[in-house]
Amino acid sequence: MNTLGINEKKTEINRNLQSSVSILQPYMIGSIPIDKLKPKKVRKNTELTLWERLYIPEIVRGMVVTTRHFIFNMIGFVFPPNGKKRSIFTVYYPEEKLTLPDAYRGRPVLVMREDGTERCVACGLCEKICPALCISILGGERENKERYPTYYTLDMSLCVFCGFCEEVCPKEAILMSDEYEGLAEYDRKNMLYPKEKLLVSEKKLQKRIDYVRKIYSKCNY
Amino acid sequence: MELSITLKKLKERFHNSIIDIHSFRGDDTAIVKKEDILRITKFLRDDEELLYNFMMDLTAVDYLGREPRFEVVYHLYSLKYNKRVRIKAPVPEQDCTIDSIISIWIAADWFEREAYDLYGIIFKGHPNLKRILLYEGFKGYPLRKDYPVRKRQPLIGPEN
Amino acid sequence: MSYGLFLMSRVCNFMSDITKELHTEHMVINMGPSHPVTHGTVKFVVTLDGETIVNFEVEIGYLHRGFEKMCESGLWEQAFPYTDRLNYVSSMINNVGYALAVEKLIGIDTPERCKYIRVIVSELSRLSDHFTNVAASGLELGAFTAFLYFVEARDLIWDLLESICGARLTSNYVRIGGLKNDLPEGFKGHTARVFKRCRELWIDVDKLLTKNRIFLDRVRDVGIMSPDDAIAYGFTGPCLRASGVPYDVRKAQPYLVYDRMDFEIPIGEKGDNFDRYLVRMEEINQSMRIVEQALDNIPDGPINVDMPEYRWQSKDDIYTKIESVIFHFKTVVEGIKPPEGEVYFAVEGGNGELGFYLVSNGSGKPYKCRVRPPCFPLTAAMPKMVTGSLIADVVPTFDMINMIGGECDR
Amino acid sequence: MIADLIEAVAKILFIFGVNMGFFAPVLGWVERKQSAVMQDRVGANRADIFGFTLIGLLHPVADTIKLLTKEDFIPAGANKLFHTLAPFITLTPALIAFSVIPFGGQYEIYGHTINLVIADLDVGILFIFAFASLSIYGVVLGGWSSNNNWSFLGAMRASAQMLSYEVAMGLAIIGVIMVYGSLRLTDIGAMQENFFKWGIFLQPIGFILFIACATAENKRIPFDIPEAETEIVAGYFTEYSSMKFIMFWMAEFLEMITIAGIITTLFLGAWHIPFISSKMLLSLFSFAGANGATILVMLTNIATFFTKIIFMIWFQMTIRWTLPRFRYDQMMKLGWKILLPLSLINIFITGLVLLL
Repeated sequence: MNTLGINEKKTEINRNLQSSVSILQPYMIGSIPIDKLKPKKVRKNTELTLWERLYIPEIVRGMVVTTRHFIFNMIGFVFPPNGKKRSIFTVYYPEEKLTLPDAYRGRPVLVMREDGTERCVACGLCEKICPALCISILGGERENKERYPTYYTLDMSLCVFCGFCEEVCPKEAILMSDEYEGLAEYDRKNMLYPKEKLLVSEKKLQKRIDYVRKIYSKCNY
Repeated sequence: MELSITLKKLKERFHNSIIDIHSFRGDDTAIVKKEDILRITKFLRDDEELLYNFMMDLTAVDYLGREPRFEVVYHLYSLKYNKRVRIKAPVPEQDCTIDSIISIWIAADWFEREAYDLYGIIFKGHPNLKRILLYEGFKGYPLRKDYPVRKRQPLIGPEN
Repeated sequence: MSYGLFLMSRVCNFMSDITKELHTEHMVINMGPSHPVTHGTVKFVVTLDGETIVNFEVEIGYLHRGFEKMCESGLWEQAFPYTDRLNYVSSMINNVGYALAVEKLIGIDTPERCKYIRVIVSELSRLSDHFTNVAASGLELGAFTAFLYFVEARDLIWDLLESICGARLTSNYVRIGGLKNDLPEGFKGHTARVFKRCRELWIDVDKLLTKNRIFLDRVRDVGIMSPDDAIAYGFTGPCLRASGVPYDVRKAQPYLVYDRMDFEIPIGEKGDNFDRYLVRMEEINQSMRIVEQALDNIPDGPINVDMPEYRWQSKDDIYTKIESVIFHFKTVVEGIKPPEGEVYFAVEGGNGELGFYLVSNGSGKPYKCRVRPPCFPLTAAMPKMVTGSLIADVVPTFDMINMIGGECDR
Repeated sequence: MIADLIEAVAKILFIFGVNMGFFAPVLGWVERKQSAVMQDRVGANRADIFGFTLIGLLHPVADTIKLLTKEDFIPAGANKLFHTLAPFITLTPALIAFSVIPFGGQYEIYGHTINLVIADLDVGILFIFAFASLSIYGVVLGGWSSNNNWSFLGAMRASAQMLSYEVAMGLAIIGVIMVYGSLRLTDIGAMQENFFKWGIFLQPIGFILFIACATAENKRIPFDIPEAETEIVAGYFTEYSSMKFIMFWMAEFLEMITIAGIITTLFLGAWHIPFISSKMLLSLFSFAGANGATILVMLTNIATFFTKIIFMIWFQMTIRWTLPRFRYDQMMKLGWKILLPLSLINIFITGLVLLL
């Protein structure tokens, strides 16, 4: 009790590192020296200073901040800065859209070759790795002995957009597209996406295919 | 293998209560008898060379098919010596109780309630041992290995 | 003189009679689970005497999803999306913590570049966590503008995270033995731009709140925890540091490359809400410093371990080599198989020590995947902090604890 | 006689129209837009008619339609009569108080004297205070009759807050009354023709005190304790919906206008333009003939008055969006221990200066 009181006084007098060591002594981590631990006192005062006691100056200072924002934003609305529509960063969503980063993970889609068939060979890896258990596949065989999914359903009401299916797929057959619209439905039955709804042509997905090749390429291992 | 100071001291002091010690991947672990858990934790907290003042975590593990079936796991941390230790106390299924350590670390309050809630282990001496994450009226203990993943609970609520 | 005393005593008697005869009763109110202050779903059963809190009970569990049971029923890798949803404001830290715990269980080390990137994403997540917390506490005290300034900053940070991993909240970025992908091109410049704006906003919020008497009155000397109490209650993170205990997992048991970074641990003095606010504000600065240092020093090289049995192989190999494909199928279907054993690994999360306690029985699924939620003991100490104060004090105290439903209830 | 009647009806319609038809809805828009721009946002801009959004101006209309079509909900166990009565009691005083605030001076047009105030009472200020204190009943009744703990807490807070701030508010104005020596608002307005005789220069402390107390009376941040949504949900109007909710909401805006009006009249030179006296204006507009010039001056004065009101509203909004809110006990401390003594000191100093 007594020692604590002394320590408090000390810290009031000088707030260098040394004094903070003394007050912290019982709570120091033993094996770490103080110059490595680098504690930093953030509390300047335990009592209100006179400046803080007066309400008005700080209120005025706060109002200056908000008024500055107000004026700059008003100017930004009327005279937009170069290359932007307005100085604030809000995007008027349905009319304008964000430029999505390359990494963006939208709804999973199946890649369709140019002849209209899917790349998928129904190996079932995506079905296995999916943490939400939203993919179900039934494999079949074409006349040319090529395996393909006769039945590929993705339950969008379960999908968590984790991207594992894309990561494990050995054929680049399932990809996370950049589509994020129109996924909400009033009926859960509509959210069971059959194969036809999932297929997207190769050309549209070329960018994503390149990106996936890049990020999972050998140089990263 | 060189024993750390915590395990050495524990072994010296409580050689009758210690069932096993090991330090897998550098985590000091002591498996102790559940009857002595209060004495051991008190010693760990108060001993000058140990001072495990933090109770970081308390949980239980269900080893279904092994005897004793449950293990209550305590993770302690010593601020002064910057060390961690894990204390495990096996609890058999027939006598699914262990002493509450709430008198030693108040932090154990909710953790013990949680372990009771999810594993059904009764902490003797806990002042307010009731379900915490689940609701009153939940049937069974969901983290036990014999609780099916897809099990459904009966609907509860006020009856009209 | 004596008559005056007599009068005084009569008046006093009369007053005490009044207070005796006044019919007062305690009022029990339910704050939550859908009350504006309980942003993470939680319920307080508050007994009030007028406006003073007589009894305070916390009920959690409204967001309980069975995290552990889900993890136990999936593969080791499949736990990553679940960890995203623990502390959903700083999901990357959970990813990193889980990956590090599994790596400790397996006993592997990741490449340098991977470690640096993990530090960067952890600190960015911490930034988003602290921004949200400080902002929300301002909002709930009525300072709506400060809230939106920091939400803007947080949104910019989320833009950064999105450009790394492709999602703002559900990151799912870190993998066992590596990362999903490398940093995007031009990331350093993007970060510098974002941090410039964040610092401007930080200064604005600082001006709006830190010295404002109204704000000070609300947070000073409210929800005090002495260091000993804080330790006994199992506080970690900013709340513990606000009490004056310089415990930070990043310094105490440095993981990744935190021992090479130069940063300070802000500590408070009294352990009240104002200290917690100040500590968080300072940690925002320190985190930005760490990110900048890490971006300056980041080495080139691979980001994944070249161990097919733990980290899925590169697509180049899978497309070209039949053995790789077969092995890939094996690891994906059976999952990686860490050796039998158990580990506890702690990282510094947004709210404190985020520990993962993993038990493996040598199979592809975790036998137990326990997470030590940092805000669980913090929430448990709520009754201690607010009993006896006014009902309005629940607001800043609960905000500064930063209870995140997803993490507390799992 | 008929001319007087027409004049009175015209004035009432004008004030009613401006307040209820223009300010109250537009303030909703201003509140949203101004806060948005201050906070780096866009604000409400989605309501449209045939694709025209008019920068969000249609939102008040949309709000009104939405709220009008909502269910008028009375909770179980509520006192129906008082529950219904409360919003009316709140709204009416807010509407009436403006009737004694002059929005222009006296003008001589075609031999008829026009006094631009609905009711030129010689106890104008007292009238305003009397009606302001009536609105407490609405709040308390609304909170009590809702049969809800939160509403009840809100009503308790509201009554305590409004009663204690009324004292300080009344005393804050005494200084102004002493300086101008009149309770009649038109007189006070007329006396502020000289820029340096504005109330804000003669009574700076009174000005600050009055703004603080008036904000508290209006229950806006930083004094929105009776409706602090993070503590007691929505305070006394938790259980109100539909049109009754609008009435509370409108009462708040109307009170804001009234406060702005009082501040303008007492402290900001009422309808006068700084450094330009009415004589200068008259000579400026002399090209329109004697009567035309007077009409132009009158219009200029009305415009000036409402410009000042708009500025004061902007000022109140800026305060509202900048500050956090007080705690209950701190607010009471502020009211009784700081504002009240300060206003007394202000009166004392004013008296001393006047005496010397």
